Amino acid sequence: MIYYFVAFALIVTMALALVRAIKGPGLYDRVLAVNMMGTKTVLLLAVVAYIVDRPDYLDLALAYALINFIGVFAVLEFFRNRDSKLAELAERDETGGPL
Amino acid sequence: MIELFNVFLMSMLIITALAMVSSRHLFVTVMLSGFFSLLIAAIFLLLDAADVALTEAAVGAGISTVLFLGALALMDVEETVRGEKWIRIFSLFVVAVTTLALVYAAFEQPAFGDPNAPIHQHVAPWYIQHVPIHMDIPNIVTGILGSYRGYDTLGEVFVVFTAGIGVLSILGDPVKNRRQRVVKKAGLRHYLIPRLVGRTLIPFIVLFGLYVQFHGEYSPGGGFQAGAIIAAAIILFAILEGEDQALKIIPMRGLYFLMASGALLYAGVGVATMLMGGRFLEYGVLADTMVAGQQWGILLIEAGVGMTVTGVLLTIFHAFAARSNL
Amino acid sequence: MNMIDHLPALQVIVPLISAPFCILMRNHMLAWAVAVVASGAAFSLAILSMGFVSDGATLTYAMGGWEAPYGIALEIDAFSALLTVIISGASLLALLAGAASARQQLVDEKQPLFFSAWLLALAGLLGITITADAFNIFVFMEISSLASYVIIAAGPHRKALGAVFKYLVMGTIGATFYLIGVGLIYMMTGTLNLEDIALRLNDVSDQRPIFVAAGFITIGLALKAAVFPLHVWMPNAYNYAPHIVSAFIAACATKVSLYVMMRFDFMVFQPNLVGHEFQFSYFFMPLALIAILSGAVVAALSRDLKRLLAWSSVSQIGYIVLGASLTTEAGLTSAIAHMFNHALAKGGGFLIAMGAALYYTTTRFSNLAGLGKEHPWIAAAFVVIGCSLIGVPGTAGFISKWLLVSAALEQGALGVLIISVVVLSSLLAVVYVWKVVELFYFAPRPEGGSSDVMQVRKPEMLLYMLVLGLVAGANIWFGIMPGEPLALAGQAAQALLGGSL
Amino acid sequence: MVWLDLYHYWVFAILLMIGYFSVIAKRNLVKKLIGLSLFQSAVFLLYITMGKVDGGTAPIIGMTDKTDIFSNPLPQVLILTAIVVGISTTALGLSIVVRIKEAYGSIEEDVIHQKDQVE
Amino acid sequence: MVMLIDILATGLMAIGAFFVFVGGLGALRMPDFYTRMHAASLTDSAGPIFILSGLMVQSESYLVAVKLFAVLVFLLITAPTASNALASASLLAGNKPGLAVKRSSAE
Repeated sequence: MIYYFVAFALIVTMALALVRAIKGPGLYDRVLAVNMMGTKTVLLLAVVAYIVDRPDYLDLALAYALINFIGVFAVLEFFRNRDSKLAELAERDETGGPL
Repeated sequence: MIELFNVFLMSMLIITALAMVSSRHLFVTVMLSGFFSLLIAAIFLLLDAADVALTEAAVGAGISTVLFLGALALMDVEETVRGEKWIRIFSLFVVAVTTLALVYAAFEQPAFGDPNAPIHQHVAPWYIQHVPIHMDIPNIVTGILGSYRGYDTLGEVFVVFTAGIGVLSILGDPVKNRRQRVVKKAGLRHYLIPRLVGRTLIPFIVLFGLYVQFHGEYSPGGGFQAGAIIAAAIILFAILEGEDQALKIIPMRGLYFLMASGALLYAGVGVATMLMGGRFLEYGVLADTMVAGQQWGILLIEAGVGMTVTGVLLTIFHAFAARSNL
Repeated sequence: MNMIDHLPALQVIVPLISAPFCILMRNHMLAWAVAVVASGAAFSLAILSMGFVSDGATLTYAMGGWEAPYGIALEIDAFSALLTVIISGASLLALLAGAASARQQLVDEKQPLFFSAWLLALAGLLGITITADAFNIFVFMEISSLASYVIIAAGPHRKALGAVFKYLVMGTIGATFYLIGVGLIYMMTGTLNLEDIALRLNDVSDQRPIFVAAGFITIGLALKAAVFPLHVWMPNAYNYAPHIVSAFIAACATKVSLYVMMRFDFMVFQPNLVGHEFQFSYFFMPLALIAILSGAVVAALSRDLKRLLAWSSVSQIGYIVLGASLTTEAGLTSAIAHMFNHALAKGGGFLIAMGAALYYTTTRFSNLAGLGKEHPWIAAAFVVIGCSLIGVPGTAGFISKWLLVSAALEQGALGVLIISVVVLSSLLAVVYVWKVVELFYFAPRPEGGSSDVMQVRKPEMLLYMLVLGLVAGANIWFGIMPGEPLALAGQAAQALLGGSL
Repeated sequence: MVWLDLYHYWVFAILLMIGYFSVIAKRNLVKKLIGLSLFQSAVFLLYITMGKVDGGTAPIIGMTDKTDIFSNPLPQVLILTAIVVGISTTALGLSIVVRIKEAYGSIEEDVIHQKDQVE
Repeated sequence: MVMLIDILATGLMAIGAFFVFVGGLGALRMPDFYTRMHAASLTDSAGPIFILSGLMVQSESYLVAVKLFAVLVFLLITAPTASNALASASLLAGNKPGLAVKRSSAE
């Protein structure tokens, strides 16, 4: 039963992260939300593996963790590529303008 | 109970999709599409499709995010023009008609999860029954993918191959494009901690990729997923240390070779079976017994898939990265 | 096993395997040679298998040694044999004729990639025609589509990019629609093999999902085949593609989608869905009639040779769809025969555009004026091919139009409408062909426009003229002696209506 | 409730609508591609949901003690292929968009159209 | 003994679930990016530690426990690294912590 409870908590947290990802307001908030979502998915997979009694799903959890890690760096690289554009966007973060 | 999780996740899926489409800022859309991929992958897993979930996570959340970001680095990230009104009305009309057709089809379908549905009666049970007999591997998906529908998978490899040469032909040779840029890029060198951690992890990621590759007959995974993971590891290296460094490790010529030889390995196995007296891709003739032959065949073609996918994904990444290095 | 037994597999495998070799070639001439050899091999295999099926037999092949509903089966019957001959022939002839044109329009170092993609497009198209598995059709459809995007995007003008993007989006929508349809069918029958689907659909009592699936598959394929209101991607894609690609793709790509559509609608749905025949015919006949007229009108108004030919394709595809929508044996025979004849005429037309562009860089009318005086052979070939497009007696185009008219006569009152549309569009075809002929022979050469832009090598030119002569000759030959293709078309039509695969 | 029993199917239909609408109505080329991949994802969901069997488990033998019912492996195989096809199409489409941006300076369809008209 | 392990596992996982949820709440409710990141990144480490060790306690075989441990180690390495990279990227881009700005303007 505790598994279901944990899985439920994870899904609710995912929903919270989703709200943050949609609301923003800044670009970094969204990256943060997606990164959070990734960690929660990994945990969800681990818990689901126990719920359905398939330990081989843990491989998937590992793969997810890894992909998530790479995703963050891809985003950073993207930011670095657009340094000039970035300053302007960061200003709008401050003012909380819609993105 | 699992059903309930599915309902929640699917509702989130729809909200995410709506947010993706309505956001005016392309970066937000791409980030949300990563979110979308993770969600749909979790749903696939809850629906018992472990291999598909792994692929979707590696491709959707990993590779396709990297590609979209690489492309976005080159263009305006904001949607400026809004379509004219008649276009929106016309699209709504087309979409509504399509959806009505789908709704019309809905009510005479077999119920969700019904074990008596036609698809669980006809071909699939035969596979589940015969994979242990014909090739004796636990992962039925790999068995079908590699052998019964091996010809489809051959096609799949060539689709990937086509995408690779297509991107090369459209965007041009990365090495040449890089030479024309003035600014040399050194990667994320000023981020000390990430760089250190990332570099330490890369060998483990590659190792894990190899595990997924060669363990694909026993657990979720296989050539495609492994290729995506290994490519992701090298992409991580390129991001951390700069593409020049990555191109030093595997030069373009090597990538060409990897792409071509993976595809040729797959097709070559087919030709070999033909020459040994079987039909195209009839692995049974590769060894003395049917089971051993099938296992050899699947191992070889999965290796071919892995090589091509790694080569193609890296090629595509380099092609985009070389353009964005302005 | 005997090598002959592997014929269906080899037909696809040979071009497929040659593609990776192509990109490893460092020299562009070598890559071209690989492409030519592979196309030639595919063509001879196609001719060989045509010999086997011409007496009504079918060649089947179980991929991987797994029998049909479990594994993927390949199948060559009269219809698919005709299509393989068209596809591989178009590829071979376009490659042979286009050596100079490719050198003119493409950078040398990109040519290995280009020819590799070309071979993949060829293999994809062949794979679609030969397979008997619904999902396998999707996979090969995507190979051929992706490869076509690549080779069309190689066009030198930037408008090619916009055209390809539109093609990519619409093509993917079409393929995904097809996938939805196959999914619904699979949901109701549990199988993917076409023959098995046709058998098992009989037992399905709930017809709604099947009906919707038929809609999705037909519309998805119509999108790929550029049937009238869904043709918007086509004219630009053909127009801005490299000339060598236009000659290949225009001759065969859309026909393959039509082929799959006809196979599905006549062999799978027709025997199993109540009233499918009428739905198919009521849906497509008006579209075909509009397509025939509107395509011809726009063609008559255009001021560029390639644009004219592309729009004429919209009209000619209308003929094929019209023949199919009659749902009679005579109508289907005319449609299938027209696939062959139109491939000859349209392929030839784009070859002419290619030759003209070799000398005058573009195919705008203003540039081409007076071509007949400087290059009489090209102009003469255009007259022959133009006659075939119009349907003048003695050319290939006449045969299928005549068949269409006689099939329409069976329809009574409706037939009169059809015949009047056909006659009207033939008149329009006379207008647009005459426009070009007049331009070639009677217009004065524009000042300063005659400079040869590139050095044309002798052997390449010789090859080009040879192929052009061959195609023009074939247009006449099959107009007088329509024997083999017509026999195959008749058999194919019988098989389609017989409901047996 | 018949409607609720089919909720997987409705999710598929809604996702399809969203993706399809975005492909046709959006003028931004990247948005179109995103819509295209949404559209394809919807179809993946259709296939995977139809393969699920009540009380079934992933079709991998031997890692679990239960001698069980397996969910249908065939749709999974098909979708593995389709996902690969989808990413290939996306990559190709993106590379064309990059070239379009370089050639026209914009990725908005209307702007591109205007520039084409000027010539 | 089995009973004890079950209670232990339940306790650990409940704590983990609590952390995860609180982290989500923090990421949603906190006023600016850095505080949100603070909430998210701390619980991104705490949550996995408790949940995964709860699972580990209950695992039936060593292989499963080792796999879980690998996932845990991996998360513990990558999650803080990603947070660090993100925060420094944001700071480098000139994005000032909101609370600090407020305080300095109040003085």
